Amino acid sequence: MCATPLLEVRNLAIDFGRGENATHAVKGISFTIADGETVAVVGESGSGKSVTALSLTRLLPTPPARYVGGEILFNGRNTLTLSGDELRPMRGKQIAYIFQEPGTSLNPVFTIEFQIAEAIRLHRPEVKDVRGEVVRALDLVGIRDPEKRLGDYPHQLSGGMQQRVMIAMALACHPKLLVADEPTTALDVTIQKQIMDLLRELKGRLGMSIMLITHNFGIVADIADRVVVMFRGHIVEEGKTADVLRNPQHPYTRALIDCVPRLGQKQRRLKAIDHAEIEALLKP
Amino acid sequence: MTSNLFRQILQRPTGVLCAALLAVLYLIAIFAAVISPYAPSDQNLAKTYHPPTGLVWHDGRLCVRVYKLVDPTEALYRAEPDRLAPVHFWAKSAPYKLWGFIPMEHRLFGVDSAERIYLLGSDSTGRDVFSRLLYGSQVSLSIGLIGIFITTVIGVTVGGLSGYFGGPLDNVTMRLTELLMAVPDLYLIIALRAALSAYFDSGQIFLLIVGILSFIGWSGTARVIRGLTLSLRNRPFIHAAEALGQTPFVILWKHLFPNLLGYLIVTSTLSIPGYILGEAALSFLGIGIQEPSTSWGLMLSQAQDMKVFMLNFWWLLTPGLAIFVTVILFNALGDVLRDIVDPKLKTQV
Amino acid sequence: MKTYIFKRLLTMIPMLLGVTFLVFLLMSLSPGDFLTPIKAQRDISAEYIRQLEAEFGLNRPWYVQYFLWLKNLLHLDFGYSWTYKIPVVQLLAQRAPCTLLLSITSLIFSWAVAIPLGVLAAVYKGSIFDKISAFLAYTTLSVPGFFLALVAVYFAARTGWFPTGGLTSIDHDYLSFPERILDYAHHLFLPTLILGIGGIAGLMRIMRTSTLDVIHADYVMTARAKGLGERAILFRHVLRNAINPLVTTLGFAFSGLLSGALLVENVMNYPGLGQLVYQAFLRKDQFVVLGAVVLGSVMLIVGNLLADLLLAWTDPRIRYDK
Amino acid sequence: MTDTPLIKVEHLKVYFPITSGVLQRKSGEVRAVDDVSFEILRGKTVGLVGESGSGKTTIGRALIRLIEPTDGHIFYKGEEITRLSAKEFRPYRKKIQIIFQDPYNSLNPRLTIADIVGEALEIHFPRMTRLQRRSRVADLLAKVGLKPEHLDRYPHEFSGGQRQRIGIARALAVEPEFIVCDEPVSALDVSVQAQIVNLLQDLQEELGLTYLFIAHDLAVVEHISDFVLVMNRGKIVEAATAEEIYTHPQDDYTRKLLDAVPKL
Repeated sequence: MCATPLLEVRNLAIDFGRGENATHAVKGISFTIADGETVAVVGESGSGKSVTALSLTRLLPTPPARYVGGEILFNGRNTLTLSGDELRPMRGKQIAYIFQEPGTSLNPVFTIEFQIAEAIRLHRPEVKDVRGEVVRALDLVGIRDPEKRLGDYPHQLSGGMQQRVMIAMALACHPKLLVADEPTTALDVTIQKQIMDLLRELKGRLGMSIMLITHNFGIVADIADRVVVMFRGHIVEEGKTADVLRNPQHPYTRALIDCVPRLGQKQRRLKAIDHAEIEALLKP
Repeated sequence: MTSNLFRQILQRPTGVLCAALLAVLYLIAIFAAVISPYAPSDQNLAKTYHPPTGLVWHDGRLCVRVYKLVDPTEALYRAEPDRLAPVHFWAKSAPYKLWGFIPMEHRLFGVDSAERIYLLGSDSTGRDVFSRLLYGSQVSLSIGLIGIFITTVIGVTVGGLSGYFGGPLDNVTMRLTELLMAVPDLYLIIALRAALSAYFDSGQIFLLIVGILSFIGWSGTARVIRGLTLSLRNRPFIHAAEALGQTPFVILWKHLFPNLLGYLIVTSTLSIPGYILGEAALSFLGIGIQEPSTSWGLMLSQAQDMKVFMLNFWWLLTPGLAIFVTVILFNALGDVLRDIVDPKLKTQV
Repeated sequence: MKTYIFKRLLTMIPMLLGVTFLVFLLMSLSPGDFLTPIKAQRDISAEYIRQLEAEFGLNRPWYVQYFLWLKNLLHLDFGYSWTYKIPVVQLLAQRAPCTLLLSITSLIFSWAVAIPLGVLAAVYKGSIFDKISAFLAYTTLSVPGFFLALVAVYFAARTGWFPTGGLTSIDHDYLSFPERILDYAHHLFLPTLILGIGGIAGLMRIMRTSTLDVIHADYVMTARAKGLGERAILFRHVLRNAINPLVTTLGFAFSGLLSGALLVENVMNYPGLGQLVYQAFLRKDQFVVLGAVVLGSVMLIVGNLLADLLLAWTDPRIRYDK
Repeated sequence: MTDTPLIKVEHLKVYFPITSGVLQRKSGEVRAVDDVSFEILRGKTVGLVGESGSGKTTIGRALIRLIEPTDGHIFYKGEEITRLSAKEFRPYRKKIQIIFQDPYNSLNPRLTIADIVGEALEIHFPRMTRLQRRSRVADLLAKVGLKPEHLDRYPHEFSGGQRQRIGIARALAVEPEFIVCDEPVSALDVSVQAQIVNLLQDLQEELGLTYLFIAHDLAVVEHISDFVLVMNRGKIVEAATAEEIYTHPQDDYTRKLLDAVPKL
């Protein structure tokens, strides 16, 4: 590997709860994201992918979550050991997030202008024309007539528009890494496509890295350079997207790819995943 | 569901404590006639504002001190140093009827009829505050239960039906509840009380008060139940039952009601204090329970006299303490129930 | 918005008709009327009583009386108080502002205490502070309001630090303006405290619950992911949302305040609407009671309307334009 | 194709009134389903695909009479069932069943699995004894891949996929001929989705069921359906066999939907 990666996660382990009732959500995983790279983390619900994403800037509420081990190096600094005051400037400025439900992720009582401006004022105090910057951010994500939208409240926008606002807010401070936690799951299919197209375009234009959390291999093929497959807190496979899709090494990856019905390739039956079998494979 | 609830209460220390103490209070209320040494109207005009009698252990038996009135204008009593009256257990007393029909001639304890035992002192006519407190608990403790029973039955029926069927029925009942809620509660209570009291004698006043409090209370329950029914009504499991051809009343009974039950138990428990405090307030204003019956509110109202304050007849305020304890127990129990039934605290009562 | 307010005010009319009808019906159910005590006096001629009966329509069926009363109401004529010997309007005009003043001061007091306490209890959930405040909430919820009032009167009488009743001192008219304000404040202090305490516990618990709800909302996560400090998150993003359920209770709070005020006014001898209605009832002063109930209901309905408007203002999702 | 279709829908309209003001006067209407016609042959699966708000769920609900149609006709085996009273419709409730999207809300949390599945039997086979009912429920559970020891458990003890199986067992209890599958896999993880789709296909083969399969995922619909209806804003914009939809989409909206499906 060349130079230090933008993000390096080493042996990260996260528990929920303590003692006998503790569940091991993430069990010692390691992966990297290079500058300008898009990495998809794929897995079913409960695989630990969202937990991993939130842990990058320690957004998981503790308790119940507990960082049991490992380190998260962002530009060489371990975010797990930083103090709150050191960490906060990184959030939003270096690592920005968009979430699954744009409808609930925007604060219902503030205008979208206020919410985007809040991020700009916080991380880019040098900006004089905050309103102009908000307009630019909205324009960037393809919102037409951004000036007219400034005074809107989130509930006045459609789901797709809300997610665009979330993206605008995330990108307003030019982060190095955008963490997109299932950004299209809650949206209609045609809107999903629009949002993914937008992300792909912005990635090319802004040159940032993206960590995309998803359960849909179809989306992965579309946008990711590399893919990390998670199963019950483990990383079972990692590699270039094209390689993994063409030639999956782990049975779980194969099963996950095969279980999705594909247009125009009618099979009589879908392949279902035998979770117990895969669990057995993981035991040394 | 309910047995499960009971088991869960037993797992929580606060729950056990509150449930147990409430059980004790209700047992005391049920057996008030046996436990109290005197009848509630038993006057002794020679011993007004008597302080609580001191208890001493003497010669291997429990005795009470005997007091002498030192200053009649200030109602100042002083214990006589060497006069004691032994306390008898299962003491013979004037005949009375337990629960109105079991003839009895004994009370749990008492002293020779020449002396008096005032565990909590006596009031302005020398009646035993302790006995009156026990008798009064019958009113104060039952009013909440009866009231909540009536409002729940009416509220669930009206709210459930109008939420489930909607339409004109819903419109009419909701306008009615709005009407009831548009009058300040106590104003309406006073109006009802004044209007109806002519048709009830003092023995029936209790029923009147319960009726009035329930009449005011059902509208709130009905509205909340209607809201819950409306939201439950659109849950797929109700649609599933409809799709199976289940009849509306079975759906109400089998699918809706059990899902409301937890909420109802919590709100009922948390509303009981309202009835207890409501009765106390009415009696305090002099428009609630009337002599010769007794209730905690009525006793407090009689203690309202400035003389009581100025001369430190603190024992006359014990009904206030009784109300406080009962209400706090119900509130705490309600909170435990809410934790169990509704861990996400969706009900805000 | 204006049309909404107008519509809401229109719906008040059937509501008030219903309320007055109900109260009128109730009053007519009870035997006797306000002339009963006069009739018992020997020195008043039967002629005069008949004249009075005719004047007040007492010799007609109750529903006719009701319509008579309604007709007069259109000219803001609430009738005449027999016991106070002045028109009811005057009486109400004296008393209602006092109750309104007391309600508002105690509302402000209870909100000012309950909101910070509730938020703190939610933020430090499970801490000693949370437990102590929960315990205090229990305690105040469980003490009858009139009992507290009784204790307050005792306290005032014993220490002499506060007046034991009324809204003004005897020499009020001779005081300078700032002194008058102080005089009001001095008289209002204890009633406000007593009436306010009753509301604190409930409000605090609602505030705690809704804060706990909001603290785990997705948009709080968003705010944190933005890099906002915890203080900004709490005061900007959490508080603005958590306060909405409290605003919804404002309408109900008003009902509770009026009822609570009735007790407090009577115990603490405060010259408000509650005291008036109670005493008028004891004396069967029919028109006073009716007027007070109507006014109380109007205050309640307007209070509800204000609460709804306030909610629309704090929560942009609720707008009444359409 | 001379057979009478099992289900025939003609010019179905479902409008929801928008009321306003104190008097609840009707001030407008939402045309959720606007003049829709189609038919479903016995033993076949018709897929109904569209985005949220397209009216696809409303059609499903109207078919099993959870919603009253505003206008139009629904025929079951050639008999019109649109305007039957609740009582007259009752026999059809045994023939027509529904499976819901949300596996968390479609089961009454206060009832055991035996009660949930057994309720259908109680209504439509009132002469069954308790024991008979229990054994029948156990059979049904076995059919959908659950075990008899699950009988006395409550819904919250099951995973999403298992709950959906319970919902299927409930629908099967009355031995229906036609089942409306209202987005039965939309809320499930991909792997579980495959299991449920397979189960539905197996049951269809075994019991000769007819499905109306509602979904927003064109790939799933294409996989399971013989014939596909594409809905947009209350109207059917395209109706063709699954293959045709994929190979020769006629309508712009269909093309947009096809385009939106991520390709591997």
